Amino acid sequence: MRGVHLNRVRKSYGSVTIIDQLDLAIEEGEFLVLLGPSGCGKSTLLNAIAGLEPLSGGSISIQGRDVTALEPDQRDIAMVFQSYALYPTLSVRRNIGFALKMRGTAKADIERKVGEVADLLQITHLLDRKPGQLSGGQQQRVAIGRALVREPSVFLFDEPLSNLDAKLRADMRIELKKLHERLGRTIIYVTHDQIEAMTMATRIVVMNQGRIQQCDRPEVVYGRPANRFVASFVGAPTMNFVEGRFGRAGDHLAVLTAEGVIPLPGLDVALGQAGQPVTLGFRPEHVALAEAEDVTTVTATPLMSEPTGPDMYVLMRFDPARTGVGVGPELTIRVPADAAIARHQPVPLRLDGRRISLFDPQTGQRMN
Amino acid sequence: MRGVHLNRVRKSYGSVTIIDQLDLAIEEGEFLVLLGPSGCGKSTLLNAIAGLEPLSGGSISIQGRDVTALEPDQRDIAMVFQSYALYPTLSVRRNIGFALKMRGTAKADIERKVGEVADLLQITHLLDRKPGQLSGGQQQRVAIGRALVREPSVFLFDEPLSNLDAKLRADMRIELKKLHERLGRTIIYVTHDQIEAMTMATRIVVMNQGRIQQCDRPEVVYGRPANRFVASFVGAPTMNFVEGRFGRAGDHLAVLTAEGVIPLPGLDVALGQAGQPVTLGFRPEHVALAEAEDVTTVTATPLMSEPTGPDMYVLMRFDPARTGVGVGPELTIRVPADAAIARHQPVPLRLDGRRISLFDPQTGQRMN
Amino acid sequence: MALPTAVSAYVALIPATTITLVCFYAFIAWTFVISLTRSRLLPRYEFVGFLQYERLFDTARWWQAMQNLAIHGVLFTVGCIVVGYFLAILIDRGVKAEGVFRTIFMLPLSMSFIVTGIIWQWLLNPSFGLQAAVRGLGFEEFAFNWLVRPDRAIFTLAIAGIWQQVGLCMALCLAGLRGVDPNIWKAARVDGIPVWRVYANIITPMLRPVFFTLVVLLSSLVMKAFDLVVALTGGGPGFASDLPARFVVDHILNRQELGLGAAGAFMMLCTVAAVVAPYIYYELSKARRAG
Amino acid sequence: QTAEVLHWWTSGGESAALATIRAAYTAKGGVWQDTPIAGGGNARAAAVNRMIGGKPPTVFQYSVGLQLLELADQGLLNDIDDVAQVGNWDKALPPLIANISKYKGKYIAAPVNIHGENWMFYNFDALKKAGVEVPKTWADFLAAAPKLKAAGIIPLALGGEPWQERILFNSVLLGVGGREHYAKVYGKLDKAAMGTDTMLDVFKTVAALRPLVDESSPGRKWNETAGMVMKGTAAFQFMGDWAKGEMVAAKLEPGKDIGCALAPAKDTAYIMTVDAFAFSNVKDAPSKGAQTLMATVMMDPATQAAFSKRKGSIPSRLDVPDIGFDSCAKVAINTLKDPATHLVSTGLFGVPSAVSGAIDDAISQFWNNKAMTPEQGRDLFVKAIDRAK
Amino acid sequence: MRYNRVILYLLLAGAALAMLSPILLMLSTSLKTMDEIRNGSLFDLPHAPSFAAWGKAWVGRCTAGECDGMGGYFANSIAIVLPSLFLSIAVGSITGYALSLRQVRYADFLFAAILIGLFIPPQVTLYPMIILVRTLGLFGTTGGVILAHVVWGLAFTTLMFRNFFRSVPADLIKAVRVDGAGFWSSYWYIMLPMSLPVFAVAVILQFTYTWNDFLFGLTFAARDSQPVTVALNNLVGSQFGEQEYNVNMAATMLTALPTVLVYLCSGRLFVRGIAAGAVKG
Ligand SMILES: Nc1ncnc2c1ncn2[C@@H]1O[C@H](COP(=O)(O)OP(=O)(O)OP(=O)(O)O)[C@@H](O)[C@H]1O
Ligand SMILES: Nc1ncnc2c1ncn2[C@@H]1O[C@H](COP(=O)(O)OP(=O)(O)OP(=O)(O)O)[C@@H](O)[C@H]1O
Ligand SMILES: [Mg+2]
Ligand SMILES: [Mg+2]
Repeated sequence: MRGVHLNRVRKSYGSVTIIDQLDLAIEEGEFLVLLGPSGCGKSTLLNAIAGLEPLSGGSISIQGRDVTALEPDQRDIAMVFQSYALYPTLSVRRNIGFALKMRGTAKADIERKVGEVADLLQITHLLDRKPGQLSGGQQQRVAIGRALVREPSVFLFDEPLSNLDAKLRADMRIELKKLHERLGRTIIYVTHDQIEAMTMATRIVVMNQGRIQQCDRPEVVYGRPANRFVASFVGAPTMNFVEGRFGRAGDHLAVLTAEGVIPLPGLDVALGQAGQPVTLGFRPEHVALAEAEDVTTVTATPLMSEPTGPDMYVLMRFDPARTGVGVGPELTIRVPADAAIARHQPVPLRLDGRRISLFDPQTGQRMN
Repeated sequence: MRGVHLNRVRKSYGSVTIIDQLDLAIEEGEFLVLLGPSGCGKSTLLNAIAGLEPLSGGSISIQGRDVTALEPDQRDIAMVFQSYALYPTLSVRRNIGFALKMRGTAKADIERKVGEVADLLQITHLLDRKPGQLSGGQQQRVAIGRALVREPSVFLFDEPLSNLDAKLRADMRIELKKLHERLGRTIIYVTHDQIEAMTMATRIVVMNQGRIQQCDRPEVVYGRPANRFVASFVGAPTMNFVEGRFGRAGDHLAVLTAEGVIPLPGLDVALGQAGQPVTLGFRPEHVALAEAEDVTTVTATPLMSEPTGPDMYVLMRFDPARTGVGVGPELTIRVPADAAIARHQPVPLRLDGRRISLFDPQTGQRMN
Repeated sequence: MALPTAVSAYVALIPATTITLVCFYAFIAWTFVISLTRSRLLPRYEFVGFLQYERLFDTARWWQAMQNLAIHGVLFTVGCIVVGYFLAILIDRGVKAEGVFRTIFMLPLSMSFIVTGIIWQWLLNPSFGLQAAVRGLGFEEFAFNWLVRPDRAIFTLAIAGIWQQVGLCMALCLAGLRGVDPNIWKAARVDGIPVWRVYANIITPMLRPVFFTLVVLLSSLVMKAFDLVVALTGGGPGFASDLPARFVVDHILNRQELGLGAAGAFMMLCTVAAVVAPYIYYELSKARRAG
Repeated sequence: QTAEVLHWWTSGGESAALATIRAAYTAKGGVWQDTPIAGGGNARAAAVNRMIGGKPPTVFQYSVGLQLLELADQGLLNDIDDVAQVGNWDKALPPLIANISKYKGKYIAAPVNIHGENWMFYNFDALKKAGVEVPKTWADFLAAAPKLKAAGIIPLALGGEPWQERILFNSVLLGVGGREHYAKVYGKLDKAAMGTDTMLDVFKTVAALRPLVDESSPGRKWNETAGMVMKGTAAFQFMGDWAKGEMVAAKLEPGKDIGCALAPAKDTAYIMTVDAFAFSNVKDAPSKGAQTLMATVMMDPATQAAFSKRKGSIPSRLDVPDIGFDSCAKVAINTLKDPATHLVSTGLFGVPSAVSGAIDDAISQFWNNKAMTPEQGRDLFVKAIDRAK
Repeated sequence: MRYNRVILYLLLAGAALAMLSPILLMLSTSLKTMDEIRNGSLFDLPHAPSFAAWGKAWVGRCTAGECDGMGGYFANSIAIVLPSLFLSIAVGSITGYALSLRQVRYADFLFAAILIGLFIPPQVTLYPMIILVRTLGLFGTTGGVILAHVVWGLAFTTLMFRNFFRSVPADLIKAVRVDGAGFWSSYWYIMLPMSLPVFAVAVILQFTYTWNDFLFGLTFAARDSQPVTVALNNLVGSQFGEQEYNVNMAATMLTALPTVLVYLCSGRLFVRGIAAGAVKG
């Protein structure tokens, strides 16, 4: 029972229940990312684990110890906040050493440990500055140092990178990941940025409205989302969805929409009954431009292209009639940056049937 | 002379010159993005165009009219701010309509125009709320609505999306682009996020320290950066750089480093003299995993991989000696999400010589 | 919540709670008890019911004082905030030597109410103050004799009070103005909104919390206004500028009417409870709702 | 024998006067600790507060009257009847003052002097310039006023504070109503007397005085007002005899450079107000000894004479000869020889202070509300006193 | 644009003059002789400026042939003001911090209850206060005055500090708890240093109130430890004696000097402190 275990955790404010009956087992050494839209209860859950908010029900154990009734500082955790929450009047040195001082650690020991942590994070030259004199990235590092120095068995991060600019965020991501590898401690990390989640997590917990939607390895969450919410929340640009019914196109399973047929070559034919309603989901990069139309392709009209540098995203509309305007649902596909795509010139597309997702339109649950 | 023309614009605060002798011609209907690191003077320039900061020198004309001495409201521009700068005590309706009211537009007209704008931005249901009761994205839309309603010939945006989360940012990006297409008005857009710049701009102006580094179409800025600053600033993960000297590997031009040879197959051989110092720059996606080593490949050791969902970025180290640890400079390459890459297992890589950039190490200017 | 932090916090509140209970509420209760007795110079617990209140309500001077309280309260509070806000706006328009002006405006704050009263009594005195000076310049018809006009004397109280406290209002408003997102200003300029309208329609409502604090502070000064009246008008002419605090103190300390004074004091506190307390409660609960 | 003496005599003249008592006291071996607190109200409140707080001053200045009796009633005072018996105070003091200084038949206060409140000070030059005689009656005064006005002189210098207005009013009350009427109204608080036509005449006269003051009158300090008479911008001031101190400070001799006379009246009378000291209920022998010594010194005729000469008052003992006093004081001493002239001020003693306050309120209200008729004024006056009783 | 600036500066200059002139008048009066005051206009400049009145004011009031000088009273005032300031601000800031914490129940209620104290005229409850101070054995001591100042300063200081601490980010409070700092250590190490700007404001205002106090000094202080305002009152407050206005003004200014200096020196701190959140609702 090492690691962190949440057992039927419930948290309500007054009559509003934010988190209800949540179970979660986090193993030691995991880098678990809580991912979800704003307001879904991620911070609330993290605060509950930290002991900053009393639970309304359930229990939490950390490293086999029931900590439900303990104060934050007794839970063997450390926390890093979105706003860094550095103590503005203390020097970096004292910021990092504060928790140790509060535990009565000897002066010399504090000094040594702070030194070690500062070395690790390469902030030794900043130790005598005040937080106000640091850049965002440096502040972030100090905040991490403050957590590190306590050598807790669990680190909690609440959107630690969201105040940084894109470039710095990318760098810090790598640093955090290296840090995790070096220390091997459990990390619970809250974010609503799915790139962060994908790149860092050993497991991702996707939450919505206080409930766990899916909890799995990043590739699985990305590749085989458990339900439509997860599918649409993870991935940018988001997954394309098409409502239709099961049908056939040649040898392949296909989805029939009002506008036409979308063949799904490579998909297991036994999956659904013909005529059964289904939501087809596929990611932009799982559609390829086909050389020529055939029974495995579907035609779409490019509306707008977004070159991002390495790639280009093209917004299209299904257009079986090749009107050049399109009538069907919109979709986005990813093509190489130098792909020759002309606006309003319909092109044949081929979906990769092995990588698509099918959802039950009623329940939203994954079918394949 | 329609559009916006900056003529030897200079702006200094006291003795510090922020922008010096800047010339820029923006054509009507362009979506011009000013891109640059924090503090490079983007906002200052935008404020100068808006008339919010008096110029220290030079002149500005908008739609053929010299506006250098005019007040902001007479320049036929509208502006959207990073912090939205909504009037917190007015309802959304009055926020949007205030500028019209100030110009003495009739009540009924205001009502109609606000309604149209709200329809366009799909915020009709929010019209009677106060800004504090809106989410970030909604606030952003109101801020845009406030600009739209005045039907100016030039829109100025100062990092309008940087306070939004990634997902919303992506959506708003598309919306803004559609809006631009629909209205056909000139847009000058400040950001330090290069994805925004790449996806939306018709032209990007990369600035640094108050100077224009490059001004061109996004593909050019990305694919053929004018100098090392642009190369490293645009693109995430950033371009890889290797310092070395011109040399040869078989038939190909190559860059020789202390650790070994990096062949550049496909590059024009006549480019540089052997032995001349050069900085090689190449983007992560312009390196491919080679099936086998040969004279066109270079060996590197994977250190860490970052799956982002569709792709995977692999951090590596040049490792001609195949130590499994690597001795040369670090580089990041992009591979498909399901590529089989094992840590510390050296792999042969092949650079795409037609897409690399070469810079003069002295001046930082592009050489090829 | 039985968290140790909270326990220490409650411990930390002991002195304040004790003071509040004993010195505020027990004393108020005591005042009420005394107001039910015949006490004259010293407390004597011979109860007479609400006799003192009957006497109080039958006293013209008391009603005059209450009316003055209302007039002065509004004039002083509103005047102070308006003038202070105006000065803050002037300073916030990016003036040079801002520090000098700020310091000058706050200087009167360092004066006590007594001193303020003395100075203004001189200035407003028709025969050797402002009026005399202006007449001395040749404007024989100039009249500024509010200090000695029963119907205007109460205004002089507000003038002197505003002079003294306006610096505080200025400082608070200035701080509030400095906290306004500069982009709001830019947006307004781009929208072509005249400066005064920006202040009127946008900035002023944003400073609501500042005004709240000011209203609380200033109205507390109004309630306690004693020294200023004594020094400036002595409550006169007659008792045209009397205020409840002076009425009460006068009766308790000079007139051996402790019972009547206590009744007056209790009525004052009732006024606070009726006027100010709901306002405080409203603002606090509003702030809480806003998070 | 250390005595802490709390008093409100802080101005130059007052302080010099008190120094004579102090000198006499220290000459007898006492040690004097001085605690001045300016302002009668402040000083009285401080004395009472210190008694409540348990650290009273040994001796403290206080006004004789009902307040003092209440303090005695609460057991906060020591009596000094022994000293009074030895000094034969009953004989020496005016009966009115003797009575009011006793609680249950024992002296609890030492009245050191008598101030007169119904004085009229005037400027000789101003009168001469306007061709006006010193008025003998209020009718004379009212007749003289227009001439003064015509000469550009303010007829009546008045500081518009309630107590100054009351001094003027009481002078009129005495002058128009006569001393018996005054005694009835204030001595017995006789409601019938207050309702008479005589009273109406008083109010009519007061009402007629309203236009005779300058516009700056309200709130003006009495000494600034006295300055007007000294400068000659105003002709008359009705004020207590302490006003002489201000004249002396301006190097003018009362009676010679500035005219002094009792206010116009039907019959001669003297509205007395008394400065007195009381003795807190200290228990230790040295302090009690100090109190005894202090009382003895204060009531010593020589000390009283020296004191009053500086203070501008007259001794409370009527058996002190008038040698060396200024001409105004001499008038006072001689007037008081006749007990029928003895009247009490409503200011600090004579009537309960609640009543005194109510009187001040009523008078002030009448004086300042120009629209109020004499009838209304009289009714207000009656009602106010009635309610405060 | 230009006109606007001119008008702006004219308005400011006018306001500055209006604010300053009363004080300047006091100064000029204090430099005149009594004759000049009796015969001249308030607005005349002194013919021959002389500091004689200031000297006289410094010597203080001589009563009953004894002069006690203002110097001693200044010392008394300082002996009262410093501990009062320290205590009332300590109590106010600790209370304010406790009341700002979200986990303290009824905090808003208690805060409102304390705020009411701001509205009670202290004269009204002087008797019970005397009894209380006497019961504590502090009557007639400096301690009594200090206690009174602490009591009547509580509402104000609490208001200032509570509002400031409310504006401290919630994350910071959480960080403190995670680091294991309890109420007191978090107060001492983190909150107290953070609130220094507000401290400046509270100190300045509370200093003004305390220094200018007359009532408590008069009522509760010992005979020989009364504050300078009592001495000032003895100089200027005589009702029936003759008045020396030049001395009065000099004494008044002398007494106000420390507070004036505080404002002159700390105007910047004051505004910064307020901006830091001292008085945000
Ligand atoms: N103290 C509180 N009282 C009442 N409701 C609260 C409180 N704190 C949070 N909530 C509500 O709980 C829900 C979850 O909030 P939480 O802060 O956990 O969201 P989050 O997932 O962290 O969002 P974000 O990404 O915006 O930080 C929200 O709807 C919020 O309004
Ligand atoms: N009022 C001012 N006085 C002096 N320097 C200023 C002023 N405003 C801006 N600067 C300086 O001008 C430079 C450019 O600022 P600017 O705001 O234009 O940068 P930016 O490119 O918009 O940066 P960011 O991305 O952070 O918004 C900065 O170095 C800044 O410090
Ligand atoms: Mg959160
Ligand atoms: Mg900017």
